[in-house]
Amino acid sequence: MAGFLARTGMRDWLFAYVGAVTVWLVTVMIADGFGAMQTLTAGLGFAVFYVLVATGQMFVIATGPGNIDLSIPATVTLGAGVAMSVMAGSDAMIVPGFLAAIATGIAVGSFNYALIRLLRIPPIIATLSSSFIVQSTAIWYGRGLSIKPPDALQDFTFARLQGVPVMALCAVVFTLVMAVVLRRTVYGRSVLAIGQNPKAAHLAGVDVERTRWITYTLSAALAGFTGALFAGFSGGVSLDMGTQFLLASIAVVVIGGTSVAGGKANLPGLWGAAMFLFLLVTMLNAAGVGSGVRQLLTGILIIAVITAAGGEKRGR
Amino acid sequence: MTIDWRELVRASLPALALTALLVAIFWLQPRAMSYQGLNLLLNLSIPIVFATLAQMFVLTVGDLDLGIGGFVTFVACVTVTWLADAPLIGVLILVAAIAGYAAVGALIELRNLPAIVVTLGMSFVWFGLAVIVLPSPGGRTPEWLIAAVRLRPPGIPLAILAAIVIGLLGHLLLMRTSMGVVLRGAGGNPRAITRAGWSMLRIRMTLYALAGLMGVLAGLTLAGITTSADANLALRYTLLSIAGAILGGSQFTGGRVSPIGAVLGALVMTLAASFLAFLRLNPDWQIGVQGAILILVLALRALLDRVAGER
Amino acid sequence: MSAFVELAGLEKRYEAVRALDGVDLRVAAGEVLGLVGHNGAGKSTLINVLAGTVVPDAGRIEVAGEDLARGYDVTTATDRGIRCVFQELSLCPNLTVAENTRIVHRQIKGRGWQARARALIIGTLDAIFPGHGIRPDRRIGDLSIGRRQMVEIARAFTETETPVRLVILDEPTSSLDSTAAEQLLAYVRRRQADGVATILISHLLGEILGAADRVVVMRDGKVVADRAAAGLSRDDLVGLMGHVADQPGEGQGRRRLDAEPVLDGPGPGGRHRLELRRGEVVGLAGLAGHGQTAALLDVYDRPRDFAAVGKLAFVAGDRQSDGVFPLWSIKDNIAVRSFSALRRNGLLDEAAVTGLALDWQKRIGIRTPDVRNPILSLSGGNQQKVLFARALASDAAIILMDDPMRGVDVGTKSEVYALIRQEATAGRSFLWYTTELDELVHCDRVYVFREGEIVAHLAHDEITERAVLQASFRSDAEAVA
Amino acid sequence: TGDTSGMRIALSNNFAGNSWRQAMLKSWDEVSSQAVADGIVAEAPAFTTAENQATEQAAQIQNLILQGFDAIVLNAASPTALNGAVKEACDAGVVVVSFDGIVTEPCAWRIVIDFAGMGSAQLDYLAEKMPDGGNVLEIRGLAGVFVDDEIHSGIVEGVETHPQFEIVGSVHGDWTQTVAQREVSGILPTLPEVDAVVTQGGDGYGAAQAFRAAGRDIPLIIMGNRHDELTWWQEQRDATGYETMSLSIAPASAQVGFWVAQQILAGREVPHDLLLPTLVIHQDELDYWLGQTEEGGVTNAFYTLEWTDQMIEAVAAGESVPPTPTAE
Ligand SMILES: Nc1ncnc2c1ncn2[C@@H]1O[C@H](COP(=O)(O)OP(=O)(O)OP(=O)(O)O)[C@@H](O)[C@H]1O
Ligand SMILES: Nc1ncnc2c1ncn2[C@@H]1O[C@H](COP(=O)(O)OP(=O)(O)OP(=O)(O)O)[C@@H](O)[C@H]1O
Ligand SMILES: [Mg+2]
Ligand SMILES: [Mg+2]
Repeated sequence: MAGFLARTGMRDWLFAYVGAVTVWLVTVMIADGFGAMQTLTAGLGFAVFYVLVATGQMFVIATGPGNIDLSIPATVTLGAGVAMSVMAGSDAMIVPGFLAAIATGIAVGSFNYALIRLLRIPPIIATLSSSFIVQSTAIWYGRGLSIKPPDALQDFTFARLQGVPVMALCAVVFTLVMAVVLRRTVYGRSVLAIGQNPKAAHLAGVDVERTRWITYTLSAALAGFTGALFAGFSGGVSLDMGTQFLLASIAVVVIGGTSVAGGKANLPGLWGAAMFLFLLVTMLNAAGVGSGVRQLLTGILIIAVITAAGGEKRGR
Repeated sequence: MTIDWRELVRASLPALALTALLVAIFWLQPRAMSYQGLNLLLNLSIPIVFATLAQMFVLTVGDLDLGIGGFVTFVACVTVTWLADAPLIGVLILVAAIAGYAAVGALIELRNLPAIVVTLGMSFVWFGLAVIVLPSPGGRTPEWLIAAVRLRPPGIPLAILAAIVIGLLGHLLLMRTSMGVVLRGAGGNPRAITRAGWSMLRIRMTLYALAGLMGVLAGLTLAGITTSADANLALRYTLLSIAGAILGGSQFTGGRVSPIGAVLGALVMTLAASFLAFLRLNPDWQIGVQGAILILVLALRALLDRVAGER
Repeated sequence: MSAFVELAGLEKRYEAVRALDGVDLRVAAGEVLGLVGHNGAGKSTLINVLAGTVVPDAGRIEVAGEDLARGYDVTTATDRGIRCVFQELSLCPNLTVAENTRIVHRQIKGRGWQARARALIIGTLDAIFPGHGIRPDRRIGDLSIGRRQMVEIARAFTETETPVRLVILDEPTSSLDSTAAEQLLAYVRRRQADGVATILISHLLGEILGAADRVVVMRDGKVVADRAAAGLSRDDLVGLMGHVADQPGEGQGRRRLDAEPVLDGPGPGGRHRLELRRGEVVGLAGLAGHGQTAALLDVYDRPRDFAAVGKLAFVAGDRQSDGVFPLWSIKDNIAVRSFSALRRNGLLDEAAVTGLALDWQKRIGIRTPDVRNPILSLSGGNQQKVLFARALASDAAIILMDDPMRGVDVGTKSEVYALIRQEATAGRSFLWYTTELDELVHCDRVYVFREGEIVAHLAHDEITERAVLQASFRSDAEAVA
Repeated sequence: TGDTSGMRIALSNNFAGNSWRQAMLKSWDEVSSQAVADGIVAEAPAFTTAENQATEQAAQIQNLILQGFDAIVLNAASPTALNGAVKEACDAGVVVVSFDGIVTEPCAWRIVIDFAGMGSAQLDYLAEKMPDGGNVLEIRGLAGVFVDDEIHSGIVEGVETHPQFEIVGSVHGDWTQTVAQREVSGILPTLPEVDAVVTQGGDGYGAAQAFRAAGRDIPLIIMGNRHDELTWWQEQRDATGYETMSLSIAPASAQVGFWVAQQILAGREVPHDLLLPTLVIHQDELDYWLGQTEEGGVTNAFYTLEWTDQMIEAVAAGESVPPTPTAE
């Protein structure tokens, strides 16, 4: 059993799901069995956004220690702003709007990569610095004004199939595709190789720089895309809409079982972790605890999940 | 002995950046070039210097501390409440907090956990505790502490004096003592350290406790300067301390740290923000330019590195 | 002679693998014990137990007559004067040479500790490797792997309060050139007089026979022979290790001046061109750390400058830092260089990956029950074989080898030599940096490096140990070419 | 009053990342550029910090002192944590006027908004609309911040006066519409029927979205003067006769700060604690105010020197302050 868990990588992400289910059960108990399914539905709706940004963050983190994308929140906001102004409330412009958001992300990602590569700035600082610039751009671009999304987009984000958000179904498909990209494409394997040992990867014929560029660009493009979708879901852009994704993107990735030491990533964990985080807050809200205690418990539970999952086994 | 240029340039970069910033500020605002001026410019750097050193101690074992901002906030909140009202309990809480930091280090080592996530979790814990200790902004820093940070030593502003003393002490402890070597070695190759019979558990706990101690000092001095606190006071110190430490030449791959560099890095981070205020930018771009300055300084480092590397 | 160390009935299992299967070993004071065995025989595991870094599942450990099996650990070992140079380096790359010395000596502390550490390590380095040229304030990470190994060896012989009684050297010479290796062996013999015992593990059997008083042979976790070195021959040892004796001495090199060049560019230093023809095996010789690795990397990173024809692959010698992907399985480590070629419809074909790995496991004899096991479960030599397999399995026409035989056992070596020859005949070209002079006979031509430059070019019939050494040291080396 | 044409006033702002702050900066820009053009002051630039942090703003204030400004108009990150820096400014002879986010340091002036009143007013309105009471969901702001605390205490007070209401759930929306939406979505399934939602400004639309996503009946949601909220309210009103109220502080309160500072510099005796009314929109005023509100922005007012003058007089005399000026 242990061997099976280890081999399939399930050992890494199982605990996120165990955590999510536990928290959910407690919530249902607190609410006297009230709204059990609706809670899950609401959670799935929000998990979509977490999972999307975390997917990009995960690829970045997997490229090795020190790699992290802090520009995600700013990119979400800018992407949302660009998309909404391109769409300008018209259903016909939805696709161009999304493309514009993705293009914005690609630009930000390339800029991040250029800072890291050309100026050799540690990624954490490079993306932090660029996030300030992107944030300024978003302010300058949007002037803090909120533009409404097209109706069709809004309807899509609220659509349900058998009580499951359609958006979540699409995102699950996306996750599956990305899982294949990670395991079965040369790009995905290159990410994992670089994450373990960039020098060895280079000597083993991996195009290290191209892989890193794609990775940072992927992360930012997903952030831009998520921004556009999120603006549809929340009925418009606001300058602070990205902020919540900073800690969330990192927490979802790591609770989901991706190693911050690099070289290891897994996608199923993202959903478990995203649901865990959402349901955790719900549970504490439902229990009606004060904000101090809520934060305290959030912290303790995050540590508990990660401790239960245990660290990586040391090599010999 | 010949001079290692590469190392020299690396080490002197934060100092160069600091000098450049100071010159630019003096040029924009000659008034800053006085005792009072320097004092105003730099007195908020004292807690940042401590926080950056805390971050550096954690970086020493190759970990990253995302909780230091929350911790400093928590300490400040305790300072304006318990330490002011019941000093004995206040001191006990602070000592327990340092022990808490060491315990986090122990947990990370024993369970082989990624520090970045554990400290991320701890940032919620510290923030939550801060809100519990001080639910709404207020409190009053003990007078002795306020007086201490308002000290005007003759000739040299307190912030500069403090920076020098802290930097030198840190340097002695980590770079010069025989114990410091073991602590840094643990970041470079933990296996070699264990094979030499040292306990990684004790090493990690020591470094985390040192980080906790620095965090406490940061919280105390911060509370001294602000005279009262709130639960969101210093959350930003997390990123600030990381940026300062990296700017000062520390690296994420363990064991390569520099206490003096960290102090200088913290000063640069403090001054960079001030410098912007002197520039009178359009508010839209004030935030962006902070990013640009960070990029500039680090790019300079990369450039100097490359030049030095070609020697 | 009374035994200084006595080990009995040691057992250690790693899941299905019996790394130690009831091993007895005794070492007398002042004795030089040679320990040999194929890759994965259990040598490193055995000495790890003795050094206190691996806890055996069962067995008795006695040091200087004291029964210590329970709670035996690193401190117990060092307190009794047992030192170990591990197969994989255990220095802290971020610390200086002197600081790394401090790490193993608790007594070096207090005022002036730095000066003492510096003096201690430099004194020992001078004693073992005269003319080493290592400064005590250099950071380990900035040293070449050969120099690092010197530092680590010297560190093991440094003495503070507890006298050194036994030094364990696990393949100490794998990254040393022959000069340094001889210096080390001479030093070991000198220290015998002070009663310092040595356990020497090496795959260079000549070294073992020359230095050891007694030889212990291990096979599959068991000791299969324990003989006095006198009277043993190389063939005897090879036989005891379980291989068919086979003299590597005969190189079958031919000149291939007629084949078209696949690599041609200015060699480092500019005095000689670096040339490689199709089907040729060209050696890069010289003392370790004289720019051979750098030359290989130059070619690898800028193939266009060398007019390279065809793809390149690299076999790393420093497997820890340049070769292995520690989180991956053996099969992925073999296949990584060929991932692009193993695609079907754009996706990696897992069956093809496994097929490739199994094929090469067989061809190159990687000892593992399952290629899906993690790479780190392999012994050092077997990991090195994986790196070979990675390059040979690829579509590369030119293979660059950075002293790739570090830690590979004799049996495998001769297999690999044959493999290289076979591949060369099939049209592949090899650029081969080696620190082992014996290996140069397998080359068609040799470039000798000194101080980062090519100083000599030896054609096949000019390749002799003497000529290479002469070029490595003499300042007017060009005359040889 | 005296001449201030050579004097310099700075705006110290701690946060720019939402529409309210953007409108505030714009209001400041309007009043200050006009005043500079009219020769009332020499200059009046705005300074903003990157992150909503007291430590950064304290450093900024110290800088402004260094730059020799005569007055600093301050929207503070914390009512207490800036006291050290504010004291320093006062000691250096700089006039400090705080508004919206005020500071407790006695030497500074405060343009106080009755935040607690904003909380209790919501319950008063609910009591009027639903005399039988009902279940209330509370959306709070950012934990540990004083405005959040004040409004919350007002709401608690309101529930005490109108005990027919019960707060069945409370979440922190961090004054961010998307966070509010997320938190409400999470807690909603665990709650019984919700009859009303009380807010702190700007979270109403997010709450409405959350109810929509959950497929629940939309309760009475108190709005916070954002364009999207008002538009939604208008649509609901036109469709179903939906009734609610909306209230918030006008971003132009920065203009009051400017005029107060200017008056103090001109030598006028001004009480240290001034009052600013909240901008309340009732059902019948909706169309007017929505028409005044910039697309995607926040409902705003325009405060003149005259209005400020009246307000100072009223406060000094202990009378009630004039209402928020309307455009005409
Ligand atoms: N940590 C471990 N996990 C799993 N298997 C291991 C581990 N360490 C050693 N082994 C296995 O134990 C056996 C003995 O390994 P050991 O390293 O002692 O061999 P060795 O004789 O030193 O070989 P080499 O000459 O290649 O260094 C090998 O089969 C190896 O795969
Ligand atoms: N400890 C040291 N002190 C002084 N110089 C050093 C030291 N270590 C390395 N060097 C410099 O580095 C040069 C060679 O090292 P380098 O690692 O580049 O060679 P290499 O061919 O890559 O080594 P190897 O063949 O062992 O892999 C020397 O010529 C010397 O100038
Ligand atoms: Mg071995
Ligand atoms: Mg080298």
